[in-house]
Amino acid sequence: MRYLIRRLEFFVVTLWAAVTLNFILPRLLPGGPEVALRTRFHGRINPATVKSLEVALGIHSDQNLLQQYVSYLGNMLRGDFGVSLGFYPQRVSYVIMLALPWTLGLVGTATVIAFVLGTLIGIFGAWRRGGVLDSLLPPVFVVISAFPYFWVGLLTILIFAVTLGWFPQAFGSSSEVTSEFSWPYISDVVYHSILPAFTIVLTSIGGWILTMRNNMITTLAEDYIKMARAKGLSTSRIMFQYAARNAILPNLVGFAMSLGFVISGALLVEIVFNYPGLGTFLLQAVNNEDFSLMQALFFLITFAVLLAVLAADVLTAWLDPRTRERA
Amino acid sequence: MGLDVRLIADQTAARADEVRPQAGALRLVGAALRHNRKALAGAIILGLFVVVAIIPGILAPYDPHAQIFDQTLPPSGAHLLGTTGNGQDIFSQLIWGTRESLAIAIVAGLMATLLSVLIGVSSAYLGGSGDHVLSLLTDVFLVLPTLPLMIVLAAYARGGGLAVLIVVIVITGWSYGARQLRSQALSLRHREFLDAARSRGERGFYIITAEILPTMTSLIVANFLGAALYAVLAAAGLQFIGLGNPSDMSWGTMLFWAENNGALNAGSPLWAIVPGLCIALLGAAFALLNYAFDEISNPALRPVRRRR
Amino acid sequence: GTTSSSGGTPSKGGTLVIDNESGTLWACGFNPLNPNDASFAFGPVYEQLVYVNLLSGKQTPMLASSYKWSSDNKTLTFTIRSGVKWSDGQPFTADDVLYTFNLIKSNSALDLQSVWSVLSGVSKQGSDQVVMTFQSPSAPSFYYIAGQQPIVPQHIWSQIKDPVSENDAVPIGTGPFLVAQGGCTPQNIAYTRNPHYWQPGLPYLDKVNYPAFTDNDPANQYLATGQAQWGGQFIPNIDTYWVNKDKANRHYWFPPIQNVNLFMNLTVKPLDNKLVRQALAFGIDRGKVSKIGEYGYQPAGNQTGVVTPTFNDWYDSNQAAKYNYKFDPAKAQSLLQQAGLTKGSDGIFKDSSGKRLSFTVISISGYTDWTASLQVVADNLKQAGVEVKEQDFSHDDYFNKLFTGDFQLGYGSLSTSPGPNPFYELRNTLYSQTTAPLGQTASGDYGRFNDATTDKLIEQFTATTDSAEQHKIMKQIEGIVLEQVPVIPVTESVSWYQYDTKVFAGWPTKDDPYAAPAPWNIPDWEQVMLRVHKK
Amino acid sequence: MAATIKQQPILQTVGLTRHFRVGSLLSRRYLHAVDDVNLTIGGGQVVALVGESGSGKSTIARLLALIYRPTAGEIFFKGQRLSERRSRRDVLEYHGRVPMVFQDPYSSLNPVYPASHALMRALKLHQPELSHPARRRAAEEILASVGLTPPATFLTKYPHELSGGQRQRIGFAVALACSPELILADEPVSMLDVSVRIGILNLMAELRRLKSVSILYITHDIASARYVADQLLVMYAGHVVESGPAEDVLAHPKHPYTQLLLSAVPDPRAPLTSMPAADVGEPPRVVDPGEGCRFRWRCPYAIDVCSTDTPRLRELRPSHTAACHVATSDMETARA
Amino acid sequence: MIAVKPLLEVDDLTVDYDADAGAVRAVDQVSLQVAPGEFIGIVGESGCGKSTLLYAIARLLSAPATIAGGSVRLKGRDLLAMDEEALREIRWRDYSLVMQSAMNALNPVLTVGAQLRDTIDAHDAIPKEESPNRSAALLRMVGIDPVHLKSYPHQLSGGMRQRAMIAMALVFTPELVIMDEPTSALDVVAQRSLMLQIKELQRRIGFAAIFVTHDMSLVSHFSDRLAVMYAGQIVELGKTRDLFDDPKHPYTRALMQSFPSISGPKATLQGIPGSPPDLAHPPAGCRFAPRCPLVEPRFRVEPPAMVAIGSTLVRCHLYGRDH
Ligand SMILES: Nc1ncnc2c1ncn2[C@@H]1O[C@H](COP(=O)(O)OP(=O)(O)OP(=O)(O)O)[C@@H](O)[C@H]1O
Ligand SMILES: Nc1ncnc2c1ncn2[C@@H]1O[C@H](COP(=O)(O)OP(=O)(O)OP(=O)(O)O)[C@@H](O)[C@H]1O
Ligand SMILES: [Mg+2]
Ligand SMILES: [Mg+2]
Repeated sequence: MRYLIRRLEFFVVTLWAAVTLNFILPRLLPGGPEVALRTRFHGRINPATVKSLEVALGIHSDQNLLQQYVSYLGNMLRGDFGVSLGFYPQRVSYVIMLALPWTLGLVGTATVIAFVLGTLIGIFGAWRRGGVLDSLLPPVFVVISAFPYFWVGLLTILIFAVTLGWFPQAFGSSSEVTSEFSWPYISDVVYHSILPAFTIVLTSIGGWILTMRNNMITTLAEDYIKMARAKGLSTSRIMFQYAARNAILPNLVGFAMSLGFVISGALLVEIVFNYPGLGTFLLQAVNNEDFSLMQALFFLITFAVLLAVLAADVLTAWLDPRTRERA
Repeated sequence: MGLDVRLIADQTAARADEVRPQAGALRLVGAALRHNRKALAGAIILGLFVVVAIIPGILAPYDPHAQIFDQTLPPSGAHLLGTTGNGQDIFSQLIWGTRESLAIAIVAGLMATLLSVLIGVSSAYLGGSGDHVLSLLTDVFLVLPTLPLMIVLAAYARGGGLAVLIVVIVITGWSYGARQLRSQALSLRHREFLDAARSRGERGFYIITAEILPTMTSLIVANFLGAALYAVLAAAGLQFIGLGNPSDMSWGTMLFWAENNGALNAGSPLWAIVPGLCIALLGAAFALLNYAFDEISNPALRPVRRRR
Repeated sequence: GTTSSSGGTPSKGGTLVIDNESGTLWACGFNPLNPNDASFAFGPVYEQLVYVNLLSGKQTPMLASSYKWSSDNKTLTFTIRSGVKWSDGQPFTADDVLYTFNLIKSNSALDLQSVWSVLSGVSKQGSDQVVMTFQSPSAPSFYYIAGQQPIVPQHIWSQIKDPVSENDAVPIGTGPFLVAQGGCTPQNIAYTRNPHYWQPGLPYLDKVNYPAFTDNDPANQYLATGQAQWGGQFIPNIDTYWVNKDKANRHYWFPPIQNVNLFMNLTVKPLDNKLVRQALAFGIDRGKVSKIGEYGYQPAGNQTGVVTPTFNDWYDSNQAAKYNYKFDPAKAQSLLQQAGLTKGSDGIFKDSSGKRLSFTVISISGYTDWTASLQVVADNLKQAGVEVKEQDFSHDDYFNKLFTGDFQLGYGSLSTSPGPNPFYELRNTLYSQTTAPLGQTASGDYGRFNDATTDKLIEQFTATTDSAEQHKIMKQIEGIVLEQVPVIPVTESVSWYQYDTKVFAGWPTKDDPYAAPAPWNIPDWEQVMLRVHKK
Repeated sequence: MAATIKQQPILQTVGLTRHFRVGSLLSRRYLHAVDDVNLTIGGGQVVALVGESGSGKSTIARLLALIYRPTAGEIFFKGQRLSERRSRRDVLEYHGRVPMVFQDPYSSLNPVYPASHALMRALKLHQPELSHPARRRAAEEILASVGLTPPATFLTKYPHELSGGQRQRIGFAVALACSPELILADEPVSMLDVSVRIGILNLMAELRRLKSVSILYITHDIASARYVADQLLVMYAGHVVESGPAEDVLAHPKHPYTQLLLSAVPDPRAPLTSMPAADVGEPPRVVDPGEGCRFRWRCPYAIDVCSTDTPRLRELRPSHTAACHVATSDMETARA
Repeated sequence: MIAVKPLLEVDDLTVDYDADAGAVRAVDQVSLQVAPGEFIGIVGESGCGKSTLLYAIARLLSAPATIAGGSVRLKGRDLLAMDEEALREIRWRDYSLVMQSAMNALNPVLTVGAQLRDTIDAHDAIPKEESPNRSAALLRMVGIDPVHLKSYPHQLSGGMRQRAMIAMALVFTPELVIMDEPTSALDVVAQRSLMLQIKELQRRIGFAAIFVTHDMSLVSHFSDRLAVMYAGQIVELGKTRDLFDDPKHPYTRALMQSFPSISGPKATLQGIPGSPPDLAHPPAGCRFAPRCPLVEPRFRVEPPAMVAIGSTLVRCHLYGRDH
């Protein structure tokens, strides 16, 4: 319990620091909403209009930085992210909700697949040292993970979508299928996600294979594994209950972090596959100098990462009794 | 130790705890090359690129920027890889692009490692509230979404060229290493040779630089390799989405141009494939070296010869 | 007319797919008075009073069945069409028009075309007439008032509390299409047939899909794989990429609509010197810029400032021939010498104080064709003894620099949209009333060109509705541009347009330019959506 | 006996206390590693500090070596308060006079340097006037004096090329680098094999005899304490529970913990005895322990007052004190 | 010498570690017999191959260690010839193992109870419903409250952990328990108490024990016989009392002289000069020759053979035929 309280402490402090950075960062950008408004109206906008639009956008250029900061913190706490400049008059929360499910669905699934698959390969590889899983796959995937994944994406599109025509090369679903909870729709979404998910899995699995394998090897050298063998336990029991369960502990937080980064890491994949996700919005927000959307996305991503880390902590505490009491 | 937060459990726990007799980064690398085929492969690739980066003028037949040829020519004797949609020689671009791509990887890798060492090790050594603050800083940077942060920073300094790109990569890339180094330094803190140094009256600065750092060589080298790999990919990604300086000549900007001119579909696929391949190769070189390095600093990870 | 190119009665039905990279996902707002949303609502959903063809200026009555200028050109009277219904079945009346104009008057943020900067009042006359009174004669404003102002239904909009931040997710308009509840997702807008549409038998199409593309390449691939039929895309190497995959049916037509200029800040020395500007004009190989930077798809511009061939009948070829601005580095160098500059040992000219003739040209990052173009320009000008370095900014920052005069050279087009004749662009390029002191926001004339004769000519043009008179004035303006070189048109941006005739016919073509053809030509795209039909 | 303390003790502590904070920001708890320790080390004296694992022995050594700062209490070096020695010169001098030898010969030498690195550094710090060759000569002399011969070969060897005993000798060599007056030896032999242990113990005896340094010998091996020490201090859970001349304490242990400890020492020459009842290896509570005797949970003689009052050291025999409410001067040991 | 048929027979067991620099012979031709119910101690300095010997006997060595020769028979069956499946059968039922540090030998993420149950389930020897009772009984037997079945290893003190390990080793009342320094992580008080407990259990259950330690005095009262190992070899093997009273091998003799005592007169002790040889390059002749006070030149080239003197076996030239 004390362990979790300590983690909670960390959660709050880090969130605060990140949120504050979020506040500062966009304000470092040149220009600002006023400039953006002016260009949007081709310079033919009078100051009164600018003022009225700023009010509508929740921009308070008359407040000093501290006042802005305080009201910003309040808004973040309430989950009120204001109105998007780039999608004006839409609210930021509305804009985000448009894209969030897609990002979560695609990259979340792909990350989970990569983690599970990579971890399993790592476990079996380390168990049979010198076998194919151990001597071939890790180096191969480690090399592949060094490939820029937008490039891998481009190639997969060229090969599997454009040339072979097996998969669609863009979008999260086809425009002919109405979005509802039905088999045609779901299968359509899955069909559209195969290539981008494949790209993510292909380029990220190497890391999981390697770390899991190395942890496993370290764990397999432990005395309690020797002991388990001496006790005559079955192979699977030793491999999972004794070795893998201990070896996976250090990876959980890493996994949580990457799960949290889903939203941001998806950016390049989303762009290449024209996927309707948050990453695309983020790039747009930056290009549009859409403060509020940018801040909200930053906040969301940071929050998600922290939440995932917290979840991983809980999981770690559950799996590893030592952490529960560690002072 | 109060708020001793461990955000990332040390994935290289084994390495972090071990302090083996090790003599200098150079000798380690030398050993790596002699005994490890993966390291050798990585080193050869890297070496090739280094040579190309040093003498591009001799290898490249044309000015990489000059838009003087017919557009979208297929590969031929005159243009080994054909020409771009803008009438430039792809091969010459590739050769000249090596220099900047490699420079980013190495400079950013070094700087990020330096920052990691500085912050990670001082954090561990200082302990107490100094550790608190530095750890928190590290964790915040770990949690902050890297790619978006990079995009914002790069957009901020739009078109600022190489230096900006490197700074952005360093700012976003140091934290992971710092955390690893901190945890290794922390485990070192309980090593008695540090207490021994303290009890004979050494100053803190000496202890950090002359007693702690040399024992961490292998982790620092590994960190550099990781940071360089990160720099390669990050720079390529940023340049690809147009946040580099498009008039620079590097593989990432080549990809940017290729993408914007639909190279893969518009008749000059090599324009996109080859620079991507080079990035992949450079990345792979660092990844292989890192992989091999892991095996060298932790013998348990070495491949085993199966007897039966 | 609604004649189909294949003859016979066009068949009904079919789903047309638009392919246009907008760089954004759809936010699904359709407020036609909002600058972000207007391009999805104005045209197929909300209509204007009169359609003015952007390419030819040809007019087609829409919600106004006719109009009439007063003799002093200060009053404009529209007769509102009867029998038009809103898509919810309510009748459309002159009150809706009156309401719309009053709405944008009281909410200046909605007055996207700044019509109230020329209007003084709007009133209803009889049951079906609306009278606009002008502050001063302003014939070209007709394009904005009649051709660019969408009309919204009073019975809906009067209920809306804040029309400025209105989202209008399910828009009610008079246009041929509507967007049903759920018809819009972040990745696609589905326009479906409006059963109440006032033009009998139209539209032919059941549905138009407008998918969202955030990047050019996926959009091009989508088009290339035949999933979309109507493109508004820059496609590199279009013959290889697209046409050759179905030569019989795939066509493109890129009518130029606006200049891509080298803007010069005339407050920067020595750009204030006419000779230097002329030298620059001679120092650019427009043909090569077009070929390398734009694959030849955007044709070279000309120094009259008139976009050709689109506005050929305004173009004064005699004057142009007299000046003969073609790539001539020697001529450029001699002009620079005349201007009192001397060539330095590095091949770059210097002024008397030794300052090199070196300029920074600003551009928009991500606009790679411009960057490629500027690489050619820089190379050209180097031969003329002028150094040019490119610096990229985000779209907004770039325009802010242009507006406030914070630049030396700028590459690009006006931020305002072009009009149906060259006057619209030239006015905004040259008219000193549109400019502002350095540091303040100018809506036009970024280079701070200030010439009384030009201003006078522009005002004369504004005051007349007589075409012959207008042509005469335009020739004089062209002469000034050729002589003074306040701006250097380098290439001409075009209406990117690809069409696939495999399934659909009725496309605008070079021979039947019934509308500016790109799907992003607002509101021209409505005309295309009305006429295209299944073969 | 050697218990004759010269005019002034080399080192003396008064109420030396060290707590460690454990737990998070929200729950502050303190681990009492060392509580209120008064000890005195005279010139040329070997004082042994024994006690079970975690009783605070190393913490005391580290406090004395200035690696930790005391939470409370004061250390006097030759009558002078250490807290007043602030300047770098003074501190350095103290380090030179009171060096420390560590428990683990495998981790107390930096693996990346030759084993002599620490020795050379110590010479450089404490005898900066020496030139490089002079320093080498001095180093060789010192190495020879701790039994590492030929000394020249040991200057270039790396720690992993040395055996545990040799490394521990290097440890003492470092301690000798600047005419020490008191060597703090924290379990210098506990990680060594029996066969080499005695060599190090003999080396300590030698050093005391030839260089007349005092030694604080920390150990949990009472037999070796008896072998080298004049004075014996027994610690339990941060408290000194018994102290006195070594032979006297061993012959007449007063504190129940000392008695337990003595009875547990395996001795092949003595007959096998069964254990007293309180043999549970229950670790003492040292986190926020509160008042009371810390041995009371394991003590067969515990009475009510033990859980309310912390016993103070009382002299029960001549210069032999014990901190126990129950022990009396005539109560005899359980060993008999 | 041993009247009854031995439970365990180890013959010429030799173990190598493959290392970069060449093979390290950590156990060299060790022969040992253990009678049923016998408590045999193995003592020796760190690195002399004690653990390697034990794990070789238990067939628990993994790469880079390889068994280069010899045989291990448990109740007449050759353990070295068995495959993993057959081994799994007899493991823990016929012989079990107690390791040096219970902290490392117990799975940190499973409760003590779960680990006991694991063991029981793996052999299906006891009906499922009985296993909790059995576990509780076991813990009680080693003096731990059965509530600790629900405890995780880190929640127990060092002594309790070691006891739990011993309880686990006795699940199936095996005939042989192999113990690798089970007490050396504990302090003297706990060490003593655990030793007494082990001895008591052995008396009650009657298993034979091989007990490895580096502390001679620790086993002095507990073992029936004692083997002294030096540099991978057994140099002396005999009755514990005999060894203490009359050590034959110079190494044993020197060892006896190197620990001080808390009783008796204070005498200056000598210790053994030098350090054990590097097993990658052992001396050609007698391995103790470089440190031996009684060495003769011949000893440095000829390896000594085992010689029986009474019930004691000694590997020393001094007792050879020609001496
Ligand atoms: N730096 C530290 N932070 C927190 N607790 C500490 C620290 N150093 C020591 N302790 C605690 O203080 C207590 C005393 O430790 P110390 O090392 O002095 O014991 P010791 O008697 O030397 O034990 P051993 O015989 O095992 O060496 C222990 O409970 C230990 O956990
Ligand atoms: N994995 C290994 N690779 C190479 N040599 C090894 C390995 N493990 C052990 N050795 C060597 O084998 C020898 C015997 O080791 P072993 O662990 O059996 O000794 P031990 O007597 O149990 O020592 P300790 O008392 O320290 O436990 C040692 O010299 C050691 O260096
Ligand atoms: Mg200690
Ligand atoms: Mg061992």
